[in-house]
Amino acid sequence: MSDREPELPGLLDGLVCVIRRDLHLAWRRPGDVLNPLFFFAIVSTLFPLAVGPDAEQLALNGPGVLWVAALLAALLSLNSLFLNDYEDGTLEQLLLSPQPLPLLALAKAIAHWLVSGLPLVLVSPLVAMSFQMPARSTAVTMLTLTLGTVSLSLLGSIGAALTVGLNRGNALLSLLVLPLAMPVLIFGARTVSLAAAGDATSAGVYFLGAYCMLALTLAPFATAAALRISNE
Amino acid sequence: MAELSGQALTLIRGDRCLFRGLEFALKSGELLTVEGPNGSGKTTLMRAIAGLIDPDEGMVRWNDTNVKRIRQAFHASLVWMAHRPGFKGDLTLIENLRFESGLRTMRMSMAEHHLVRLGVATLTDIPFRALSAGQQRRVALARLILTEAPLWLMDEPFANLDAAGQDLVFEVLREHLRNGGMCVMATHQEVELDAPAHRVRLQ
Amino acid sequence: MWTFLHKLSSPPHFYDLAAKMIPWFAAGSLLLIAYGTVAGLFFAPPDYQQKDAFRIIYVHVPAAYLSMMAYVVMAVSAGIGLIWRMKLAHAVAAGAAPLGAWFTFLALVTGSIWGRPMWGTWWEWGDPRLTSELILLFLYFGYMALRAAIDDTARADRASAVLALVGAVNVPIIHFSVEWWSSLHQGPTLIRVGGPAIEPVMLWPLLAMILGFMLLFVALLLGRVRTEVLFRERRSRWVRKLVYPEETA
Amino acid sequence: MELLSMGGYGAYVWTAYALTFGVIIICVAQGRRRHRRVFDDLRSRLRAASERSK
Repeated sequence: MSDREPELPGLLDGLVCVIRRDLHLAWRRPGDVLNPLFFFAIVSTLFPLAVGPDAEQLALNGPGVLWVAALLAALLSLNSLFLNDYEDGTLEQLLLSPQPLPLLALAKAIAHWLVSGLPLVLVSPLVAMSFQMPARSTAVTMLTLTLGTVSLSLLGSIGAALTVGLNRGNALLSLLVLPLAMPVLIFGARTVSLAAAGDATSAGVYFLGAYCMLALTLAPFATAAALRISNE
Repeated sequence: MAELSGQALTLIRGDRCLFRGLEFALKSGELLTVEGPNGSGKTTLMRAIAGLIDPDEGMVRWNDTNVKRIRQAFHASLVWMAHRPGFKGDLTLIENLRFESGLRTMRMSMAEHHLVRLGVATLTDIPFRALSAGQQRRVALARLILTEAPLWLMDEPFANLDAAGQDLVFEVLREHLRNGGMCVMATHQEVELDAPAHRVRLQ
Repeated sequence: MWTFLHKLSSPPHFYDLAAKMIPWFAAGSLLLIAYGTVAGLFFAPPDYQQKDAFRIIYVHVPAAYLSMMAYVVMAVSAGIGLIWRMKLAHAVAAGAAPLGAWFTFLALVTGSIWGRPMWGTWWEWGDPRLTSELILLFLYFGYMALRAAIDDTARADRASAVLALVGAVNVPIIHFSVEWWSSLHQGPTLIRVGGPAIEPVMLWPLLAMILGFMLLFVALLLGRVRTEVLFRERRSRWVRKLVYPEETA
Repeated sequence: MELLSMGGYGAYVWTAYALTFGVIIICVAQGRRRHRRVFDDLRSRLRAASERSK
């Protein structure tokens, strides 16, 4: 048995396998999916209560609040992205599997987005409505939030990989990821405001798309390198 | 014939030099035991062999190639069994094994046969976390057997196992070596096997 | 050349060489900064628009230059350390971060002091350069916090190097996005300094200050890297001999 | 006096310069102190070790 090279499962098999497992786990513990969602909803409720019910002001500040809430909600679930796997030893098994690690890191980020980012995108029209934002901005809100949350999951996976296993990794993670996420926030929130005002939005959407592609190509490699370092 | 060797391995952690200029070599059908008191760096050496840690000096070679240059092929040839089980507590035993088979080649058709033999066949439908520590170790053995990898890396395989469980480890190990596999094992227990054995002692 | 580089990367050589180089850089920077300060404060004529407040640029612009230069130095040496496993490069990155943070802080504060008479507020979100400086400061804090959180030096080196490289990819994007953001805002922006239009009497002190700050940065960096090298090589024979000569005597 | 007032902007200009030189002095002092401390720390540790071995 030792002489012949063992046949490997295909590259995509590993990717699909990790995504499927993480979704399965999220299904077993729905709290992981629902917590960021509730957080998002509660922050969005707090805002009108704090600012007052003035419709004009709500509509004006709505995009910004929506985006900050989405950013913080995505961050909330990032800490456990690799931590659970680290604690039960499955991360070690992933690192020692014959699959290319960047691909597995990409799979983890995709699973994170499916579990935490996608639900936010889906409920965002409701929140936007409660902020009295005009209906014409709904499509742009969802599109930019999609691109933005994907970028955040990827960017956040780098931070999560760097801080996995450290004491107080959670606070550190926010400190590392938030400044890097600034362009996403800026372009996301401004583009939604422009859409709400009825202005052209293509510049912001293109930028977010480009940023998302950049993150998609580079972040998995950074995450993989960070995971190897964190597991020394 | 596969071959694993360590050449002039030196590892320094913080202020302490765990080992310097360590050498070892083993071929198919052979066993290498890593011995030493707690804190002597057994686990660190195991992790260095697996490629999780870069040694400060020297290298680990697999079939005469530095494993850093053939990481994927090397990982395809090894299975890792450590303190932490490496299974998801929320998933059942079968779900866990099925996930693994997507990452590396596993003979899932043989799964049932081996689970019966390891005495965990009746536990396939409950979450992994509900199993006792000893049962979890037995499932970890199932991963070793089902994976078609020549090199087994076992860190303290006897921990948490009763006498019958320890005999099981010996039994599957003997079989693996007889089939031309090889094994590196960190332990502070005497290992008596009718196979060629090397040992490394750490201070 | 190659042997020189090889020699330089050997810690004891670097330690001695840096000690010899620091006074020269320090003296150069002292001269340039002294000239720049005196000429900038007293000899350059007041700007026709900003009056005497423009004299703040003689400290603000060099600080802002350095804040970015330090990040480049940090990211490049982190990359070298990560790829070629050069320990000295990691020491350089570790030394550059706190200096960069200090100069970023300085650029922020002096920018804000300059802005007060110009805009009437201490902080103007509409100015893209100040806003990017603020984010840059957070990036430095993140880098230093990550380094401080990891006990093992080798691991801290490599983890923070990954972060520095990710940050280096992001810094231009951050700058660009902040600029785009404030261009929509129509806020007041500072009159651009530099370019060929500026009078030589005003320009020379600025150039002297920039160069002086750079030399100062090099001197400070060499000093910090020496400390890092001393600490990292604490088990080696040459350090033991250096700090405790009685042992071998 | 005229020099000090800087056409009414004296407070801003002088604060900015004072802060700049303050930060430079802090950087220099911090660097020297760190070096001293690491050096002394290593020295006392080595001395303690060598005395113990005697």
